[in-house]
Amino acid sequence: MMMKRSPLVLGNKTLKDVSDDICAPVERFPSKGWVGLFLGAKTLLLFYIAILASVVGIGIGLLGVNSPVFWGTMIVTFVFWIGIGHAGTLISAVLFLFRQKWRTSVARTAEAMTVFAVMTAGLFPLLHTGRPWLDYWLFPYPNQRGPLWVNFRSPLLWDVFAVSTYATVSMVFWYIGLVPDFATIKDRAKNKLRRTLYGALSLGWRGTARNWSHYEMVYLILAGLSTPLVLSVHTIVSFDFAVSNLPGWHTTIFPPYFVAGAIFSGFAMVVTLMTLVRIGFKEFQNYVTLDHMEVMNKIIMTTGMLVGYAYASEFFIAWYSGNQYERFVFVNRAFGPYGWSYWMMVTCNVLIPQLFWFKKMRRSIPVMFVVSIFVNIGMWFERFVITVTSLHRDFLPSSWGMYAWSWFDTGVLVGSFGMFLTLFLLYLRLFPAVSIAEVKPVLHVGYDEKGGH
Amino acid sequence: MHRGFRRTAAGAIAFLGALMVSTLLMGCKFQPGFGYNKGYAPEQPIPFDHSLHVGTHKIQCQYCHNQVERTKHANIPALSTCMNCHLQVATDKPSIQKLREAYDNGGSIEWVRVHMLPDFVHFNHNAHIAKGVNCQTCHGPIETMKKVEQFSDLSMGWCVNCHRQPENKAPLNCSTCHY
Amino acid sequence: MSEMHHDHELEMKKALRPKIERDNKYWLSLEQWNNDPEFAKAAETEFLSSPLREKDGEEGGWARREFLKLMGASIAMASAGCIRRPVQKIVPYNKQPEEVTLGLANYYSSAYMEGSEGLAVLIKTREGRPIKIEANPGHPFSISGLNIRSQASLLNLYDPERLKGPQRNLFNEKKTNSQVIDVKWEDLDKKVVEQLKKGDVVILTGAISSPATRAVIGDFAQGFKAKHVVWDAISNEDVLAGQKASYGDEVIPAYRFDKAKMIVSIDADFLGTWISPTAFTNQFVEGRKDIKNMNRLVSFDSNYSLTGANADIRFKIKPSQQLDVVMGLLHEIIVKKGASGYAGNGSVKAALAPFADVAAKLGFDAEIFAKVAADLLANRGQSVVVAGGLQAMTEKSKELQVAVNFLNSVLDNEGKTVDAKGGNSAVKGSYADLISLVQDMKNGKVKTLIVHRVNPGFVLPEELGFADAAKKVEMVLYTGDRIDETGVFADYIVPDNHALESWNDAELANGVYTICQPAIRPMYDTRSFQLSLMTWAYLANQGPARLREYETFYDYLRVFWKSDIMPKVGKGKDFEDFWLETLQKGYAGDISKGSSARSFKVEAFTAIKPAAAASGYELVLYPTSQMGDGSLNNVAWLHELPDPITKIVWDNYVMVSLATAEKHQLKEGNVIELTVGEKKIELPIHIQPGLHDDVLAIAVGYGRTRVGKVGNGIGQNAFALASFKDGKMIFAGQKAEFKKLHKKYELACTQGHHVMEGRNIVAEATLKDYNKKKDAGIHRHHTWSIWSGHEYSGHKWGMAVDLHTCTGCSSCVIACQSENNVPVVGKRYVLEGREMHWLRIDRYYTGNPADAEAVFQPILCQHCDNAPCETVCPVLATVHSDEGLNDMVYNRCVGTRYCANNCPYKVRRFNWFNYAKLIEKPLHMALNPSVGVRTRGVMEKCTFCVQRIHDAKTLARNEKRQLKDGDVKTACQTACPAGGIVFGDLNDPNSAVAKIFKTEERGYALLEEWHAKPSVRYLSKIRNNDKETTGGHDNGHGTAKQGEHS
Amino acid sequence: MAKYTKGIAGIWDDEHMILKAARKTREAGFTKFEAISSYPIHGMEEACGIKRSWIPYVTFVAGVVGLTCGLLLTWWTSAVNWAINVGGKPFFSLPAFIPIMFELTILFAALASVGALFYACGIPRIDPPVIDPDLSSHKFAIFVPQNDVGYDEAKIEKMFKELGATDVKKTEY
Repeated sequence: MMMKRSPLVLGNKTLKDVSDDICAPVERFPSKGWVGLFLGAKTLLLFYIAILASVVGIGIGLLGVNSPVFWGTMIVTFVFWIGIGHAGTLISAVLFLFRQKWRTSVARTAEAMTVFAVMTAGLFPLLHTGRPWLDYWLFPYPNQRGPLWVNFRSPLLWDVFAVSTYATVSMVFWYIGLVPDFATIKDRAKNKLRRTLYGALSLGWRGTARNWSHYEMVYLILAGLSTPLVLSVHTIVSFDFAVSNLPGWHTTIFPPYFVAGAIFSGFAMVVTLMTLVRIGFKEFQNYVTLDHMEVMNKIIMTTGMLVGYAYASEFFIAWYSGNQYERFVFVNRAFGPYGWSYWMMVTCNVLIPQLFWFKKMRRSIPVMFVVSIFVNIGMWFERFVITVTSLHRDFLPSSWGMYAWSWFDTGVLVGSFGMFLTLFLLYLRLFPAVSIAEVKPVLHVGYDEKGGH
Repeated sequence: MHRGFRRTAAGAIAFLGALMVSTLLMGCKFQPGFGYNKGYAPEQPIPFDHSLHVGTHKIQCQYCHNQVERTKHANIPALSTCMNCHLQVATDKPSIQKLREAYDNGGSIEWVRVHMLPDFVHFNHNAHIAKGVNCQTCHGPIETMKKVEQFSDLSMGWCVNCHRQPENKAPLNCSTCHY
Repeated sequence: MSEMHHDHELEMKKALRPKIERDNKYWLSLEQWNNDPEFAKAAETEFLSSPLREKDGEEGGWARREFLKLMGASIAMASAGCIRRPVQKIVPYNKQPEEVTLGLANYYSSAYMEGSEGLAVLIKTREGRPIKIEANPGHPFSISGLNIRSQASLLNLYDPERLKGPQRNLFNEKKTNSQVIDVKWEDLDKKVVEQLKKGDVVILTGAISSPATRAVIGDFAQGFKAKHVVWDAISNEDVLAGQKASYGDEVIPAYRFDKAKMIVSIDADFLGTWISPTAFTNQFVEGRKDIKNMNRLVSFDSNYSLTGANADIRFKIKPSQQLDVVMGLLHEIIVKKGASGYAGNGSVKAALAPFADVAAKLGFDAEIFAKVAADLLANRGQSVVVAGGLQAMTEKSKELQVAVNFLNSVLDNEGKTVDAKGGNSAVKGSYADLISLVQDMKNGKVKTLIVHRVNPGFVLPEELGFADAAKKVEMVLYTGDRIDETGVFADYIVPDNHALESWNDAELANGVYTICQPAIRPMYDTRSFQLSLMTWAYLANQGPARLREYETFYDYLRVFWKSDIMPKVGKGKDFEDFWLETLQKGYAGDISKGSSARSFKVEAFTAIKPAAAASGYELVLYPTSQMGDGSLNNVAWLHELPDPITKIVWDNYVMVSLATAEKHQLKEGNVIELTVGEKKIELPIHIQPGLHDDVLAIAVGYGRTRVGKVGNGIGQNAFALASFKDGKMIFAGQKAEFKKLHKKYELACTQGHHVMEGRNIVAEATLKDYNKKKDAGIHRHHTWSIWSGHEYSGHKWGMAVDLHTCTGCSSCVIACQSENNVPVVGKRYVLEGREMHWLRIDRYYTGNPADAEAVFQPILCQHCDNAPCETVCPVLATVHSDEGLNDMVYNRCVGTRYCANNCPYKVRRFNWFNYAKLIEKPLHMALNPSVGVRTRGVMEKCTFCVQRIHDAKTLARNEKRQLKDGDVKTACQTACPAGGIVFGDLNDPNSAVAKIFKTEERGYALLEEWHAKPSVRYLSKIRNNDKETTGGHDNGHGTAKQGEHS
Repeated sequence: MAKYTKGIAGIWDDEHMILKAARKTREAGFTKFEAISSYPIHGMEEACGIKRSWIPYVTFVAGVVGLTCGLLLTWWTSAVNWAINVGGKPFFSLPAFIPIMFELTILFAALASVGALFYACGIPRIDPPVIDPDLSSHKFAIFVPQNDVGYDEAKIEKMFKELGATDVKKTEY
């Protein structure tokens, strides 16, 4: 430790303290606040299930989708959640590769968020089809129809592969990270049930030096694989749009633009959740420190400006292309009937994050909470703008139309949060929310070598 | 090179190879028939015996299924067609009397349908017969069947794999059957 | 076309039709559905099609419940996939009817008659079931195509709310109550005959173009000393009156637009609703096909009519200006140019004097107006001037007609393009007659009133007191297919057969006769009107022998033809041969030729006085080509068909001009209260470009109250606003006021935007441009690809659509709907953008909005070689066939809807709900068994009528020959009265369509620059006004070969 | 892996001390001994003389296999087994297949690596013996199995004590 830097973990913790602090929420009886939140989320989830059931049972027409806007809330919200599902892997994978030690205390929760976000997102492409019970036809499995395979040229099929791969790998990555901590919890377990349960989860892990060396290697490999993967996923999601020939979708800038947006929204969501976690579980404040939050806020501001740049360049290219359809779409975006959503997006994503230029703001919990919420809203609208406003006025003016928003759309959008929060709250309760094994090595960071002990 | 490494590598390749091969075999050659009505041979109101009519008496299929050459449907013969012979032949048999009865008071016989295609699938008998496909190719040794049974599984794969053969020069378009 | 055999045979066929039972109520494939045994039974009353016509939210809950019911079904279906399919039964015929081949269609020649329009049609039947009404190609005026209502009348046959049998209304003394009970025919006949014997019988019918029926009525009238009153809601009495005044004979002449180089129409919507639009469209297009010397249509339009939309030069006027226009033209010709024998006639000049500066007065460009007159003059004997229709039924309608006739005489058109002999003498009847009848009824001069298929109770304005009058009649008999607004006043309801259920004949034009064959046995306990009359005559033993002695009208018909028709058109033939030949051909005889110019009675003209200049709003009532007089108002197809001009469905409304809307701050859909005299009506407004600022136009035929679940309460009854003044019914030109109410009403419009935003979508050029450069107005793009593309060795189907001849009449849309089982979704879902038409007609306005011109463009699946939709479908549900078709496989579709997003033409339609489930029995019998009925959650679209391609191949195969050009005709093609659609094999160099693709310079591919390589070519529209433009874009960069396709 | 061997274990509660102890134990000639900690300790590998993990090779091979599978699958299904004209595109439209190939590469590589890890660490293992529950929290241990060369409990115990072990216990592991 040549250079002097502020500690990553506050409060002069010993190894034991770390284990105690982090395992506490898992071991003690849930607080009233948690129970309250959980019940709320669960109710929302049930409502969500009801909505989806009726959509599947009665017809996708219950949503506002129509001609020409054949894709609506479900796809918009899908991209929204998938986007959120990026920060986790990025934090843990990319920052790991860059040897960013500060990542350790947020990585776990970020990854959890990723997994849950991807689960939430994954439902939409499955359920937005006209006949969801036939979705399995999207997989190239041998069959009695000739066999009739699938169309590998379709971006939707790329999606199937990308999203499922991403879901699998990020879940594995997350789980591998959890294994040693499960072992910890198992060993601390007072009663038989916990012991067997976490014992099973820990796969019988014993931290021998040999195991650790393999473990670290695999963790490195997974990080290395996840990084291109996480980039590819949102790239491919963006292909859903970019590969089509619809003005406003058919754009080369989409992949980087989507990825930037994903990181942006992802970090915003992490900040939202982390502020809440800090409030809910006081002991974490020493592990998820203001410094952590500040770093993330910086990233939010940066990516926010990246996204802003994308907005601008889109307009420039549209004008520069000289393609009348392309030009029209973008003028229509900003000044057409859906102009309000466009300006909503710009305000939330580009203007508001500028607050973070000021250290005060960056380090103020309330401010960053509000800002992150705005960013989330803004990013939902970004997807809305891309999907709906491009579709609603395309080539032949005769077929122009508006999206027929129904209260089912609202239900789907709101309900999806029910699903996400339920999962997330359960996670906070049952899993160590900060990586014990990863925090311990960095305990001394920022303290004088001896000072620690 | 490391032993463990070599072992795993070999294992992985072997496993994946096996996976692919079995997949392709499953998909393309061996097709389990579950969900299909192959062998379906329901009881008919009148135990009409193809082996007798076609096998023994050598009656042409088109004598009874007289429209099959003109149209997509292989029609079930009208009662009048049966009576052409059965006014004289085997008039003592109870089933024939049943037939006679139905015919006289203008009624009909409710045959149980044997060959059923899924919805949105159109099969055109006329086209196949014009191409010189034998009835038996799809309906099996009908001349030996005492009771008609579904000979082929009538799955899409079954259709396609015949249409595929270059010598058949048959169209492979979706809209050949689906519209 | 084989002759249909007698009823008992038909009975046999019906009773013993092959049927397949399903043990679950849920059906999918038509092969099973159309064989439903209980097809003839009354429909269960659980009315699923009611979500079809929900106004706004309020009935939403209702619809939802219905759909919840469907939910169970669809889930059952989902799981049904993996279990054994339900046991099905096949019930063969007892005796095979020799004309029925399962799976092959039979065609029966017949005719469709409505008011003044008669069309020779073919009834397409499958297994003894009419499934479509097609045009009869071999027609004396070589009419191709059909109109909207003739095709839609099929649904009327299967209307669940048709009368199922004779009924009686148990009235109290005052006839204030209504309690309908079923009765037996015998009892009914007995009661009726007793009543008839009392005398004072009046038969009220519409214009009857069936000679035999006329004969029956004549005989009956003779037998019972009965009076026959003829009246139609939409009559042409103004033309008749004008003809009588001008030439002495009361006849609707045959107008020959095909012979006219210069056509001037004053509110006569001859392409949409006037007299016989289908025939007129044929003729009109005939004169335009040779573009270099195409005809010119000048329209003076007081509502935005189809004719106005197709005019080369369109003037917006208001009804009170109609006369001025004609007089103005006469003034130009006679006074200014002195180009007529009448130039010296003082009284004529005197009559014309006040009209010296019409152009200025009406605010026309004097130059253009003068040019119109000049053109007329230049085309002496080759021009035609027409006026008429409800829009022209003003107080001065007779003067208008006289002036028009005078103008035609002056131009020597009389006897050439206006042919009295060829006209249809069957078309007569007037409101005056009806009114006097009502008077008689009031004064108790009528003991028995027999009303046949006309609806005064709906049409006549209240103040004319038909209701009270009807109550004064001892017995009212109503022969129709439902208890409608007139039927409610009837003591006995005598259910009539549907036209497709009974024998009949028709006189389509003077000297052209046709026989109507029944295509199906009467579905219910009904009896044809003619047979009813015959039966009563027989029971009362009154009237001539031939009326009494035959048991069926069929026998009467044959005897009548033998005695009356054959001598005229079948001299010296053996009757049986003549009869069969007629049935085969579909008609007998030919239009009587060689008519000569009649002499015009000048005094009728000189009597015309100029009207005082009118100011303020004027009301225009007009019929629409889909709804007509509203008699088919219970046919959902007609309500769902976008109005050819406004593209609005499921409503009528007040059309106001842009300026008027601005003046009163009216937005589309604002409800106004419109006042005419004492009468008031509340309707939403539609802002119509190109409308005269003083005009308020409302469509008639809406606002029915007793037509059925589909039509009841759709829109308002505008007939009620008409008023009866000195012997005439006034439909146009009445002074009207309105005030804005603070209500909003959503009008469902199928078109999102009405101008082309400078995109090269409909290529249009003026004749002058065209003469300079054949492909003026087309923006060509040089497209190229980095690989050669796939080979198409066999057939390669393609279509050419001529925007130049397309009048936007929308007949093709209904044809497509009927052929392909396209569901009707109802207003609520149209509002949400879920209409299902596979073929739509886009209408764009061009020029400045105040007097906008319109262009039409039928849009259907373009079957692109590089189909964007195919690339993005993950499950290969839409792929390309080796015949160039863009296949859509319903079985495989999981409904990602990506294809529709990626379709630049937005022609794909998605089944958002289970619409099939909304079809109420027995309407399912109208479905085409060769086409699947799509389930929920799958995409669908135009297939180029692939089932017709298959049928054609089958026929060719049966005839042991190759498919030849013209074997395959798509539904839209056969229905198009303008012959604007050509379909065929592009790989056959001699096919019509291949020639167009190769040689026609006007041809262009829509959105060519997107390089989807469509298999559809559009031919640019040419407008014959004297303008000269650059034609929108001139040639773009590069030069792509026409009809270039791999 | 399931069978456990008896041996002797020393417990420490300081990272630096166990590093030293591990080094010493190795110098004492033991090869099969295990150093147990609740987190990876920097420098422990060379202290115990552990070679670099071989898992990356597995990852690489699996990745290559995944790539090939992707290529074969797409090519065979859309160009060989049933070639269908989709949107006028070539039957074998390689560019469109790249995403599939890429994803399969990652998937195979990732799963194979994890599989290899399980193989290498002999997990999952049902409820292995625990020397001291605090080992997964804040204590450290070195375990010498009895089958190790020159195994002598007394000597080892003495050595551990010298190296500052807070506790030495005979156990199985």
